Amino acid sequence: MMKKLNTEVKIGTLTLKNPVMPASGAFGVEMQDAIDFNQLGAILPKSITKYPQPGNAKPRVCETTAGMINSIGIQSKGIDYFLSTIIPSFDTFEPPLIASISADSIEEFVEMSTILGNNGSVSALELNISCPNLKGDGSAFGMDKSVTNKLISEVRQVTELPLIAKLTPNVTSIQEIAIAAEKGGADALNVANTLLAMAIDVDSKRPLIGNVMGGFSGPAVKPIIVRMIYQVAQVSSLPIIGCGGIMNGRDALEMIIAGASAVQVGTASFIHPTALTDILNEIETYLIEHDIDDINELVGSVIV
Amino acid sequence: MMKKLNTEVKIGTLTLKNPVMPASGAFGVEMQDAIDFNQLGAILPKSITKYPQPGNAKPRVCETTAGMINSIGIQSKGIDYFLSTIIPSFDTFEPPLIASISADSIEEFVEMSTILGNNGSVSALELNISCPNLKGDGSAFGMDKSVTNKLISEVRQVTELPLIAKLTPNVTSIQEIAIAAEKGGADALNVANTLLAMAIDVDSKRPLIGNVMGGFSGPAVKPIIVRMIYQVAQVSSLPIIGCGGIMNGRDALEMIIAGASAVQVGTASFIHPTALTDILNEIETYLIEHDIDDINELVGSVIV
Amino acid sequence: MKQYKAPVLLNQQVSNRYWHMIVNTSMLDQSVEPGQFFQIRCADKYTPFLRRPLSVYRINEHTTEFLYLVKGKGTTEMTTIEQGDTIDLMGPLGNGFQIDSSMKTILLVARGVGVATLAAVAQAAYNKQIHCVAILSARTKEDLLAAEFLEGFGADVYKVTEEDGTSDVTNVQSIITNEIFGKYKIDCIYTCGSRRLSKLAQEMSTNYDIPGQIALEEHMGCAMGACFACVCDVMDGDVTKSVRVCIEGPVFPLRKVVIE
Amino acid sequence: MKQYKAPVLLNQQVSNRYWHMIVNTSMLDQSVEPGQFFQIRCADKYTPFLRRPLSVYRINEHTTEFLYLVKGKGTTEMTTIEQGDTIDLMGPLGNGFQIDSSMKTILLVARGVGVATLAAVAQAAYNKQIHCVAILSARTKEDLLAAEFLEGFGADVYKVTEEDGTSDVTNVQSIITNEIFGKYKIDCIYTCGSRRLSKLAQEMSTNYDIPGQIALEEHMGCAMGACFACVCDVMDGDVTKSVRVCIEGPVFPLRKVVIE
Ligand SMILES: Cc1cc2nc3c(=O)[nH]c(=O)nc-3n(C[C@H](O)[C@H](O)[C@H](O)COP(=O)(O)OP(=O)(O)OC[C@H]3O[C@@H](n4cnc5c(N)ncnc54)[C@H](O)[C@@H]3O)c2cc1C
Ligand SMILES: Cc1cc2nc3c(=O)[nH]c(=O)nc-3n(C[C@H](O)[C@H](O)[C@H](O)COP(=O)(O)OP(=O)(O)OC[C@H]3O[C@@H](n4cnc5c(N)ncnc54)[C@H](O)[C@@H]3O)c2cc1C
Ligand SMILES: Cc1cc2nc3c(=O)[nH]c(=O)nc-3n(C[C@H](O)[C@H](O)[C@H](O)COP(=O)(O)O)c2cc1C
Ligand SMILES: Cc1cc2nc3c(=O)[nH]c(=O)nc-3n(C[C@H](O)[C@H](O)[C@H](O)COP(=O)(O)O)c2cc1C
Ligand code: FES
Ligand code: FES
Repeated sequence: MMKKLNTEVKIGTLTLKNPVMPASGAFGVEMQDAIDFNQLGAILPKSITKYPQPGNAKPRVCETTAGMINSIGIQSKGIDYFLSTIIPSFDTFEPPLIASISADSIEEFVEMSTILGNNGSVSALELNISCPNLKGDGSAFGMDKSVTNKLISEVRQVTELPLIAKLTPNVTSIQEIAIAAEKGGADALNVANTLLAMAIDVDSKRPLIGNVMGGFSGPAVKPIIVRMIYQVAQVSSLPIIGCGGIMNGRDALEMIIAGASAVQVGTASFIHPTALTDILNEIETYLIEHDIDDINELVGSVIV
Repeated sequence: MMKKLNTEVKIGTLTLKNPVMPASGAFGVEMQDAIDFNQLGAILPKSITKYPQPGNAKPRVCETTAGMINSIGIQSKGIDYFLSTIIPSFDTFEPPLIASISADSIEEFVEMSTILGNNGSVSALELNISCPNLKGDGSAFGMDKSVTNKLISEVRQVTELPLIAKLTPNVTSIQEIAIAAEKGGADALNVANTLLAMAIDVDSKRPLIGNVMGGFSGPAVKPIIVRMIYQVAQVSSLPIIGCGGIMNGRDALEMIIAGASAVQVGTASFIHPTALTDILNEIETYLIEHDIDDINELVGSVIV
Repeated sequence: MKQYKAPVLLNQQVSNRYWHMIVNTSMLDQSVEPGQFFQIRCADKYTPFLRRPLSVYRINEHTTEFLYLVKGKGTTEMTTIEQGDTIDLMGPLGNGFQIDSSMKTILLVARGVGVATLAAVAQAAYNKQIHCVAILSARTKEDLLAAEFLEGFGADVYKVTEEDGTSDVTNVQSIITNEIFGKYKIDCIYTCGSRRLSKLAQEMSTNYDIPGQIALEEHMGCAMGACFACVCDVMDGDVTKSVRVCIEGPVFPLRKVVIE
Repeated sequence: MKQYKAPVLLNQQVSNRYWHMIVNTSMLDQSVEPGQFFQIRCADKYTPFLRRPLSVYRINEHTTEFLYLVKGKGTTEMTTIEQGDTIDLMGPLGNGFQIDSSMKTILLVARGVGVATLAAVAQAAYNKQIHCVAILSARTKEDLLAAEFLEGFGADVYKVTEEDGTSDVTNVQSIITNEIFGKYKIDCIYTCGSRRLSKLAQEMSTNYDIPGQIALEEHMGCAMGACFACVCDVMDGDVTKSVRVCIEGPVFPLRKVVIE
């Protein structure tokens, strides 16, 4: 007799029916042709900014060995468009919608969180405190523990929704930032955003990205992210969402075993448009083959 | 008529006949079967410690997508063996010998630099302030700017030899550390050592490296290293040695164009035993094809 | 849009820098239009990492053909694919050209491999009994591809090359205004493959009040409208608007695009 | 030691989990000894990234043969190599077995794919008119490879498997002490492929004062002695000494190795 497989995981007060969701910026309503959104653990559109923003110079993507660099620059039509158009476009799908917020100041994060926190269609907020594409040569809020702590604490005041802090991997100690976010009141930690990177065409001597530097994603970065998930899991009791370089079910499982309760998949969808649901299927197959009833048993189960 | 190609570069007071040298830990006298050492810009044996050291648990290497993780743990027979056996084993080769020092304390760095600085066969010292395999969960001297500054300043007092600070990429701001090393009196900056990383076998749930975490190298990491070279070149006037992920001549040129005066090649030799000399040949071919007489024209020539 | 493993029926070098590939696409559950493209996985490796966009060159009942320029890592890998192998492609993607049956004569202005994209237009026009006039521009005569293919569809083909010193914009302009506009009433201009020729086509379209369509190329990430890698600007009345080439294009009204 | 692209003459599945490859190594400028190995680049990709060590299975005048277990990414890729392709290998590496012509009878104790390594010993022994006795251990009878190959060289082969319930150490021990030692005077024991059998062979070697040699396996980085990835411990008198399997091994005196 088949036992019932539990793939439900919790992100703060939010229950996801499975741990697989898209990574912000690599997912849009347009992808419903490729995959069945109702199979996803959550829906997570691209980070939005308060005001419309044009995005960065082109080329905005380039490839590297087993990875890619992007510098889209959070091209966004602003929060009003998000409320009026993006959110409703996902209305017919079951999975909870997580809104990813990108802002230029703590005040703006607070302001946007207030608005989105009061929108009944939004189930959780992901605070993108780690986008390396902002002005200031790739620096980000999430590079400083006190800024991180302050930012999360202030947002915490204005909303009851689960708050996911999306950390940057471009730091000396991700544990320090994780602890700061936890103390600030985050409900979950996304480990992590892209690594700041650069590539140059040696013939033209020009950077392959219009904005010179950009965020590095794809399978190349996975070992760094797995390490960070493991490190964060040692110091924080918050659920971790693993993100960076997942291409298949085994990659996702590796992050779960390292300490992640859920995973996000970005770049993989560019290579395999059905990556999200394929990964979910591969995880389920693994659970069955390894006779594991509940995915939560796997979380952080690495034997060191 | 063929113009004369200049491939000479300077690392402090040390002149290298070309910019290609091995990376510490991925080179040994045993490799003379595979390549002609006399073609190298410099010779750079594995980091040595003061006392013999056994190294880490096995497995000590594993592969990842387009890269590898190692945690050798500076297995070393100590400085006496280095002086009595390793240095003489390179005596018959022309390129200058750079000694890489790894130590547990500033005092030990000073002590070893004094000894090696007075050895006539050693032409420069590389201070490995960045090895992520030491105790303390991957932390390293080079993660802190004041420690870096103090370490280099103190070593500076005891030797006239060119000092290369090998920086760690596992930091929030490599520029800050670079400046600290420059102010401390470094003559050159190696950008960079390995990235701290981890991989887990999802079937056994065990880390693929005996020591749990290790240093990540190979082509996967190159975009991060290129970015750091570019960033360091913006804030420091010291010559930079680019290191991390070079597999071929174009990769080396990318780092040179980003700002490196010389390059080190490690992992590539494991895949192609003749990588070091192949890379040198490819660089020379590029210079000829692009009608560049002097490699120094290329250094930092990226057009942004 | 779906992802498929399609059998390769032919992959053959047709000139110094160009290759021609025919794949069996009988499994497609949707028709393919001229101007649409596929995202090709050039090799089953992570280097080259991203898929490559190639527009359809010829559209047949059970097969789709590509004409591609060997440029970098991805297209170089593609040349190693052999008949009998399968190729991983996703598509058809984007919006194709509009080819209105009421038109009599259309003008194609193609540079280099842009002809791959416009060849499919010539084929569709032929089927709709629309006459094609085409200017094909290339570096060398050897690179002037698909001329016979267009002629086979009854097109009048004008060839210009650097080699012959005939490909400068002024000469192309004079061919269009003096020879072509003299002989034919052009109902629509279609262009692809060159910034300079597109600007010229845009001017012609405006000055002579002829509608036009252009297929744009931008570096792509997702090719599904999600990532905003492939944006370009079009005019929406007086304001510029950012659009995604992969999903809102690659074909746009010629007069609206902001050619950089 | 050099790097070569060697033509593959055969690459064929020989049982459920094992494959056999023959490569043309006539370009080698150095002879190959039993126990030596090559570092194989399983595919021209960065994933799998590292080379894989495979010891020589048979050594012929112009060709070298490998017998390999399909285990993970690298060996799985190897199975896609076809006759006529080339394979990138570097070697021969390491120190081989010593097979002294003065010996009369030797004992081979091989588990699983360890037989690949010891088959070359049997071949060399035959050429030196040394008689071989071999214990081959495997999970299943199907995995008992190379038995006929060894018998072809006149070896007496004892087969034990889990399938038959004959492969436990006690049974192997009794075969050695009761049957083999009863029949032959063994001049040297050679072993490879199993920690448990190696321990047994080590005990036999000590208790019966028979010299022995063992081929070890460790994960490798450089395979050139530079990186210290592949170390293991051997006894140097009373002290343990760390040695590199790639360059100081893979063959070591059986009694000296510290079997973990
Ligand atoms: C909608 C569309 C249709 C196209 N149709 C054709 C066609 O039918 N035949 C043909 O030969 N070419 C066509 N191209 C151009 C083709 O996509 C590029 O030549 C190809 O991607 C180059 O890849 P590469 O690996 O050879 O070069 P690389 O230099 O290795 O490419 C590196 C990266 O840059 C991107 N890139 C480079 N040039 C272009 C370009 N012109 N447009 C978009 N991305 C680019 C690649 O996709 C890749 O991501 C089309 C492009 C688009 C956008
Ligand atoms: C000197 C020597 C000789 C060998 N000779 C043979 C032989 O003749 N036939 C044969 O089938 N096998 C042999 N092996 C074992 C063989 O190298 C491994 O089975 C193979 O590397 C596994 O690679 P994979 O890609 O299938 O597995 P994966 O699990 O993908 O390998 C991952 C990594 O672990 C390493 N690894 C895994 N198992 C071993 C192992 N047992 N020894 C060393 N590294 C390992 C791989 O090289 C690779 O770096 C030998 C090993 C050594 C050291
Ligand atoms: C094209 C692109 C756009 C992205 N945009 C965003 C974004 O708007 N907000 C954000 O938090 N992360 C963004 N990311 C980062 C991803 O969400 C994810 O953290 C990263 O790509 C690593 O995961 P992956 O390797 O699975 O892609 C973007 C990534 C890519 C590739
Ligand atoms: C097996 C191995 C051992 C290493 N040992 C050392 C070492 O002893 N000292 C050191 O400074 N760096 C060491 N490194 C790091 C390399 O010198 C180099 O910084 C890194 O591998 C990145 O370069 P690569 O991608 O060209 O290998 C080691 C790297 C490898 C792969
Ligand atoms: S390529 Fe991603 S939106 Fe067009
Ligand atoms: S594998 Fe590098 S020393 Fe043996």
